[in-house]
Amino acid sequence: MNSGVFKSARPLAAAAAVLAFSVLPALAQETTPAAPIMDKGDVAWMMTSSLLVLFMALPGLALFYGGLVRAKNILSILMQTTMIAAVMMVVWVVYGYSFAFGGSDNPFFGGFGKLFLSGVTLESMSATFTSGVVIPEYLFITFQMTFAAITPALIIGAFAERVKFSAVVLFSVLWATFVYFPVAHMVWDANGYLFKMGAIDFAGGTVVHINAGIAALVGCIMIGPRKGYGKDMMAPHSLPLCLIGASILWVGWFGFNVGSNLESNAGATLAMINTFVATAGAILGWSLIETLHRGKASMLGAASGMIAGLVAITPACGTIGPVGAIALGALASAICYVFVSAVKNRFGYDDSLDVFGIHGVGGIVGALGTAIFSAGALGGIKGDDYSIGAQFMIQLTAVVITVVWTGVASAILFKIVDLIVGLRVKSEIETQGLDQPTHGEVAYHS
Amino acid sequence: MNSGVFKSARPLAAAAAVLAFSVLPALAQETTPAAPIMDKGDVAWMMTSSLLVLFMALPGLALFYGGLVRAKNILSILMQTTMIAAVMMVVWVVYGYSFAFGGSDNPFFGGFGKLFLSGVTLESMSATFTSGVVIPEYLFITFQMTFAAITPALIIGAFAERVKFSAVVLFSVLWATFVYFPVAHMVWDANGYLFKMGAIDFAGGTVVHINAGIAALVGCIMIGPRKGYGKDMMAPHSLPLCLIGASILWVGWFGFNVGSNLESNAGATLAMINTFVATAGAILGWSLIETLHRGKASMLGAASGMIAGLVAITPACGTIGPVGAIALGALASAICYVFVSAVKNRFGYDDSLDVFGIHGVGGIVGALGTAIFSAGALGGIKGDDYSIGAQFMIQLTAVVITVVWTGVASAILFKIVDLIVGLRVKSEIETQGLDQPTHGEVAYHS
Amino acid sequence: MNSGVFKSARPLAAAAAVLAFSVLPALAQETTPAAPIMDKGDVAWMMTSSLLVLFMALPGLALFYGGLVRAKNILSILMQTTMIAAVMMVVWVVYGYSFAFGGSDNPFFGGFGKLFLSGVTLESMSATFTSGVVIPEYLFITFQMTFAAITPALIIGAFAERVKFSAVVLFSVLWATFVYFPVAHMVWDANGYLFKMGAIDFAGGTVVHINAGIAALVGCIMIGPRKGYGKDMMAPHSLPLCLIGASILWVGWFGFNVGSNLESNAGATLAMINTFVATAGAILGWSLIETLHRGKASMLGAASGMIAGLVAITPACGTIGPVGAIALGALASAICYVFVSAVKNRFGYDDSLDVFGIHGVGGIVGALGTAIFSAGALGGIKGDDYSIGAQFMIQLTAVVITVVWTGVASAILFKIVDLIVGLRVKSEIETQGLDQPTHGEVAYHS
Amino acid sequence: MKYVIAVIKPFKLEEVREALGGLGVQGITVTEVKGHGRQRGHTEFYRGAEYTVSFVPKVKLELAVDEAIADKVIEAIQLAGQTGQIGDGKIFVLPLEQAVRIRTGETGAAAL
Amino acid sequence: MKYVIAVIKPFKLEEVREALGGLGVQGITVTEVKGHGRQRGHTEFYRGAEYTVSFVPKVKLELAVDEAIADKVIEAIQLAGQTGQIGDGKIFVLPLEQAVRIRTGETGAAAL
Amino acid sequence: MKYVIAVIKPFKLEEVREALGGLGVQGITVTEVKGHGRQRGHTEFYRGAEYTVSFVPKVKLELAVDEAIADKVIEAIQLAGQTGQIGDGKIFVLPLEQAVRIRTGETGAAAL
Ligand SMILES: Nc1ncnc2c1ncn2[C@@H]1O[C@H](COP(=O)(O)OP(=O)(O)O)[C@@H](O)[C@H]1O
Ligand SMILES: Nc1ncnc2c1ncn2[C@@H]1O[C@H](COP(=O)(O)OP(=O)(O)O)[C@@H](O)[C@H]1O
Ligand SMILES: Nc1ncnc2c1ncn2[C@@H]1O[C@H](COP(=O)(O)OP(=O)(O)O)[C@@H](O)[C@H]1O
Repeated sequence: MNSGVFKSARPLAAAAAVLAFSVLPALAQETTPAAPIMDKGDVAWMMTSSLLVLFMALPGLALFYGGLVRAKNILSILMQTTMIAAVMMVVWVVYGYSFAFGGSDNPFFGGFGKLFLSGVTLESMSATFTSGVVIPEYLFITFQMTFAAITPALIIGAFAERVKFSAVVLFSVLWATFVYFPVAHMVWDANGYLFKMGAIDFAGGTVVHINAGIAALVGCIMIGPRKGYGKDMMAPHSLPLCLIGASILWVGWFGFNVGSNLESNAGATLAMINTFVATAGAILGWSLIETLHRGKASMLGAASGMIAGLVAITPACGTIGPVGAIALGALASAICYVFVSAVKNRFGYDDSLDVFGIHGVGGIVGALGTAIFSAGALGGIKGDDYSIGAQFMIQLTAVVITVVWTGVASAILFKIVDLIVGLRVKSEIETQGLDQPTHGEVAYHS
Repeated sequence: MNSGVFKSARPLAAAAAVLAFSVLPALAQETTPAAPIMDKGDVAWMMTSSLLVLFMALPGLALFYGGLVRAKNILSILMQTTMIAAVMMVVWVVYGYSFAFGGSDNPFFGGFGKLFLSGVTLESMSATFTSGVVIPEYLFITFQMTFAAITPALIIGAFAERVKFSAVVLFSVLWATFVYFPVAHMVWDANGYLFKMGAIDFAGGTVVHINAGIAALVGCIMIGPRKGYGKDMMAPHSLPLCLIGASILWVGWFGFNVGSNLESNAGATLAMINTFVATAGAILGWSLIETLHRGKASMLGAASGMIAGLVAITPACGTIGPVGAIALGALASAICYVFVSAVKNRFGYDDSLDVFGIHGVGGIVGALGTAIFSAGALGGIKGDDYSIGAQFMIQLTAVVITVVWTGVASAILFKIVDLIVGLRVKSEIETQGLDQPTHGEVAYHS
Repeated sequence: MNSGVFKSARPLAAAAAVLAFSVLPALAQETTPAAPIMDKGDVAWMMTSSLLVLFMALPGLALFYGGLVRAKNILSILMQTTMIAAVMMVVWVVYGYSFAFGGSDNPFFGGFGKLFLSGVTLESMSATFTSGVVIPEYLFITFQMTFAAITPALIIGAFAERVKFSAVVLFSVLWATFVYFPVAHMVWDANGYLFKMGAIDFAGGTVVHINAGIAALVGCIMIGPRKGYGKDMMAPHSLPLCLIGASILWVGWFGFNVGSNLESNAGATLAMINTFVATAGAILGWSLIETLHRGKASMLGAASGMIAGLVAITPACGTIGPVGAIALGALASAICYVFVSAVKNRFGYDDSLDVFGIHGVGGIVGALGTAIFSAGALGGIKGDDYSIGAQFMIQLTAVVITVVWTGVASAILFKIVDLIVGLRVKSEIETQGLDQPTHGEVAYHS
Repeated sequence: MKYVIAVIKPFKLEEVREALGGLGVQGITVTEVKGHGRQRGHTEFYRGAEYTVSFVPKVKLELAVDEAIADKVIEAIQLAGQTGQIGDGKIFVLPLEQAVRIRTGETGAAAL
Repeated sequence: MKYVIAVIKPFKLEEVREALGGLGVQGITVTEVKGHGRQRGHTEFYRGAEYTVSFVPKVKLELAVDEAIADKVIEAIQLAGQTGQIGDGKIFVLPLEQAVRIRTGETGAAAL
Repeated sequence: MKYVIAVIKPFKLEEVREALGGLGVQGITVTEVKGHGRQRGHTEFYRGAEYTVSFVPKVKLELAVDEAIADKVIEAIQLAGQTGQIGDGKIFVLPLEQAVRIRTGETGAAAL
């Protein structure tokens, strides 16, 4: 994955994103290489990575968000996350994989070639970044499927506690179709628009976090703030659940970031150490700022820093060094902190669980910071011919394109969903909590 | 494992289930192959798989069940699960492994050859499905041990909130000895009765889920319904705990299903994608049916569908295709839904956490569905010489044999346990909750 | 890792602990071996192991401890664990790795050679126990970093519910610097003092558990008992959280123990089965003793046995057999039980979450038991030239040195921290609970 | 008007509510409480620590009733709440001077 | 002195407290309770099981007040607690014979 | 008979119960409540949001006692519950007209 991203980082890597080697001679025509190698160690790691990303969604993200809402709404969060993951997996098999990686040479669309995974067999292989090294295509499909399953679920935190269940499900499918699959194709496919531009996005900061963060902002503005927002007590109903979720996100994120290396090699271990220490730096950063600003470091602050750091290191983890990673994490925390604690209150939008404030903002910090910290002089792996300024402009362009694409498209899709099923529950339901009216259940009994 | 299952699926696979290659020349006499290969990637994946199955039991299953009972009984569930896992691991080392895989050529019994793991050393290797590829025998023992540890724990959900702790422990040991080990031998050992019959059971739908599901039904009927059943409020005390458990079961189930491939190769990745999407299909299925039937999709419903899908895909994951997997998952949800919400109420047995309704019924749907969806025409990997009808009859026979064996034996064992220690706690204890009287603890304090 | 430990266990293993093969010819001078081999299966397993150890800390340990305190203090535990992990990761990159494994030939100190990981690149490799087999140095650094991150967090359980947050953070950094890094160097580095002595400590029972357990005892004595200790009700506020934590510790501990093998081979699988069954033996042991002593087996008892067994098997898992492991686990439970339920009350120290009673005592039982059960006659892998008595004396010496070092140094460091920021919160804060006054948050709302 | 306070065993709540419903009494306010009385509590062990819990979970009912039916209400609670075993609880009757329905502002018996 | 007990909708608590604050009434004790009355509960489904929950979450306020302001207090609660929809709750007034401030031992109106 | 209601600091419960036990008073019903009074609450922060919590956790005791010992009971609670710091709580005494023991049907002082 992320071949485009990686092209400049590792000149030896095959540019090809996903090739099916179902018939080996076919390949031989082009390069007469040795037979492509499928290493069982790569397969083991990529299978583990796929599970880790599932683990991020369920129960990771579900708990992280679920702990933050009031007890009367937790089931709605858990259910929305579960349902989005399930729907996206089915959609992925039916047309998502094809739309993103279906093999067309259009820069925005993967085509209809692999609807229902047609043509994929036990023998189909996908390329990695090392020439001649492949993994089973079923594995590539699975790994990518987990990304598609979690991304729309990130968005729901912004309008938690008031959105209609049917609206969430419908929006997710539409958004995946018109935003996620195209952007994934643009960034990760060898023919993709941003891929060709040379943007560095190791594990999907643009596709996943900026994409979801901006959609979240648009959504919470269009749906409007929660009843009683800014007046009623809306403290998280269970911070322990929230920390369980955040910790699982951290552990699972290694599937996301390190798995994006597609191979179990030294490059993977660099992505790993960076994903550890950027997060550590971000936790420290957030807690320090909070201590300076408020006199106390909160556990929710540490958890928020954790996520901010993970978001920021996502595009950068393959090309920067550990010391740079610590700095990038801390920087992301500082900037996200400002958005979450000042900008949001200033503008009055109710991004309930700070999806924009952390995923959107952290994603942008990460995308731009990648340009800076990838430089060899700052501990990155880029050599002498690397220009921070030039790369920064490429990263900025990728960010702007993504922000505009997802911003405009999300606004249109929210409007459509509003017209079809309505975005928001009735006021009495919001007061009572979404769980019983929408799902017929109550989370806690004695 | 599951060699028998796989024989027709992959004709190249070695039929041998577990061979110890402690002296390599010994092997050379038979086939003069190259020295057997132990690939570190296989070892890495199988170690990961073993942990995933442990994770399913603790805390996965414990929480899934624990969240569903009332707060006064949660510790009893957590404790029963923990204790069963611990007892079974010790029993496995002492005689379980030998009874199941001890090397005898009896079709129902593995013999006494490996009591206390005698003869197993760092050099002992077990065969996989690929000729010449082996894994350390300690690893095969460990992987299989985790299956033995979780299976009896599945049963306890059927008579939760009223069973005696001592009865659970005693029953589990007896049941493992007289039901689980023999059935495991029958299905998974090269000399096993069902193995030779040609039943397809990739990861143990018969041995684990049908086996446990039927024992559960027998148990809950013999123990009788909970006091106040059908009258008192018995809502789950914590659905969030329940979803954490269900999600961990999903994640861990990949150890179960994909690990059953014994190798980290393309076949494993097919089992993996199927385990993803069947579950997704089942979640959607259950939620859709619930929406049609009741007007609301519940989170517990989604979690129930999740488990039903996982159960159903267990035997099928190695031989069907992803689209078939989605269909099989949805089908399992539909049928389990009927049992859980109509059949149970109609007949009045109190299968408290729906072990029969989901594991038993889902297991049977999976076993029979495997025959159908394995056909190449339906996306499976079986070729032209495959007959759905013939395979269906084999699967049905395997199901019937298992149902009868476990049904009869379980009834006898429950009776014996009743005579020795009694199955059910005193009425006052049931009212008070099992936790304090049985374990001297209360789950929650302020 | 643990080369020293392993030297006698596997004579073939390379003694070298951490060598950077950045320039391959440099190595050629010594042995003219074939080019060192980095196997992707090893990398896959070691990456997984690193994540498992992170998972132990967050959320494993955090929940295990967090569930045991009163609701008003849970966030303080979660926050301390998170903050220690984050701080230690940053410290590790800055100077910890260098102090422990910086390449100096001093027996107590690794030197300043690798401050800020200087000189480490994508090409740097670290040796394993098999000659010619290497793993990326970034991976070795990461794996070891997770050990450094969790160890100081173990200590905090002893003085939970009354210690100052700033004191915990400051103490952790000092303790890591003056106790953990030196002891890690002594035990694991090829030039380390205890390494050369021939002590067997497969996965760090000395460095991690005895080290932390003794520091914990010193800490809780110096800080004094909780207000109302022995009088007020201080029951765990959530045993389910505690069991989630304990189970995650069990699962994660395989990263700890099996990862310490550095390779994904048969030796790893022995460490794995031992880590399974010793824990099972310990669970049974604790529950049995409790049943005999009190008439009831408690869930907290089973969880405590789980941890005691894991601690005890840590040094032993590479050199003993599964039956010995069961016995060692049961033995550890028996002895820990005495400390936790009798010795503690007798002497009146308030080791709140029994860090000394389980990690300290269990660690010592494990270190000494390793000498016994490693003997071939008792199922271990040691040959005829092995002397239990001689090894026992070596183990005892290693234990005594560690106890004295950590005991004295910890006392001095606690004193220093007391002088700088104070160890204990004000009495009113202790009554109110640490969460709101220290972190500005309350764990649970409705 | 009388203000009746009853402390009962938690699992008797539904039966008592039904008995009151039988008398036409609908308005009830229920609180989860802990009781101390003749009924002993229990002992809990957590590793080395043993705690004696002297309080037992109970449910408290409060209902404002018209003088006329007070006796029937008391009798109904007493009968439905009884198990005959220690810890069945108590009924207390206090004088009630005024009652107001918040929704309508109605007062007195009309508000009950 | 009067002992005023009010059962209100939970989300009205803050408004009622402010209204009382406006009258200079500070001392209040609040309990989370479940109410049964005209307002219907709801139905919950858990797989095959359907439960009708007849109790609705409410908040109970207790406040001891001087005779002189009792009427104003009642009025304030009634106004602030009102939504006009069923289930708004009740106010009950009981006679209060004595009040003691634990900290100082003060009694009577001085203790309120 | 008197119905005594006392609001105290939670960590004082055990001491107060013992003091009452010393007087031979066994029957008590306890509720976890939140109090508002002179004692200030606290402030909580959750990312951008700051909440002022004006209620403080308290424990409410209810006990029906015989007229004869009412004063001693009040005194015992006041002494045992006192810390001297703001927020120690209040004791309220209401008239009690009737008491019934559910188990036996006994009434009046015999039921206490
Ligand atoms: N004098 C009292 N005042 C308030 N509550 C009481 C009083 N006596 C008993 N109770 C409540 O009634 C419950 C049952 O009382 P107990 O003495 O245990 O049983 P019994 O009434 O059957 O003798 C107690 O747990 C307590 O909640
Ligand atoms: N007679 C009563 N005694 C005690 N509590 C009552 C009584 N009547 C009503 N309540 C309380 O007031 C709440 C609201 O009453 P309800 O009848 O639902 O609404 P409304 O007063 O608007 O008609 C109930 O849930 C219950 O808690
Ligand atoms: N008038 C009152 N009515 C009901 N409860 C009261 C009243 N005044 C005080 N309380 C209760 O007593 C508690 C302590 O009161 P507070 O004014 O804080 O302290 P102090 O009595 O020491 O001045 C309050 O939190 C509240 O629960």
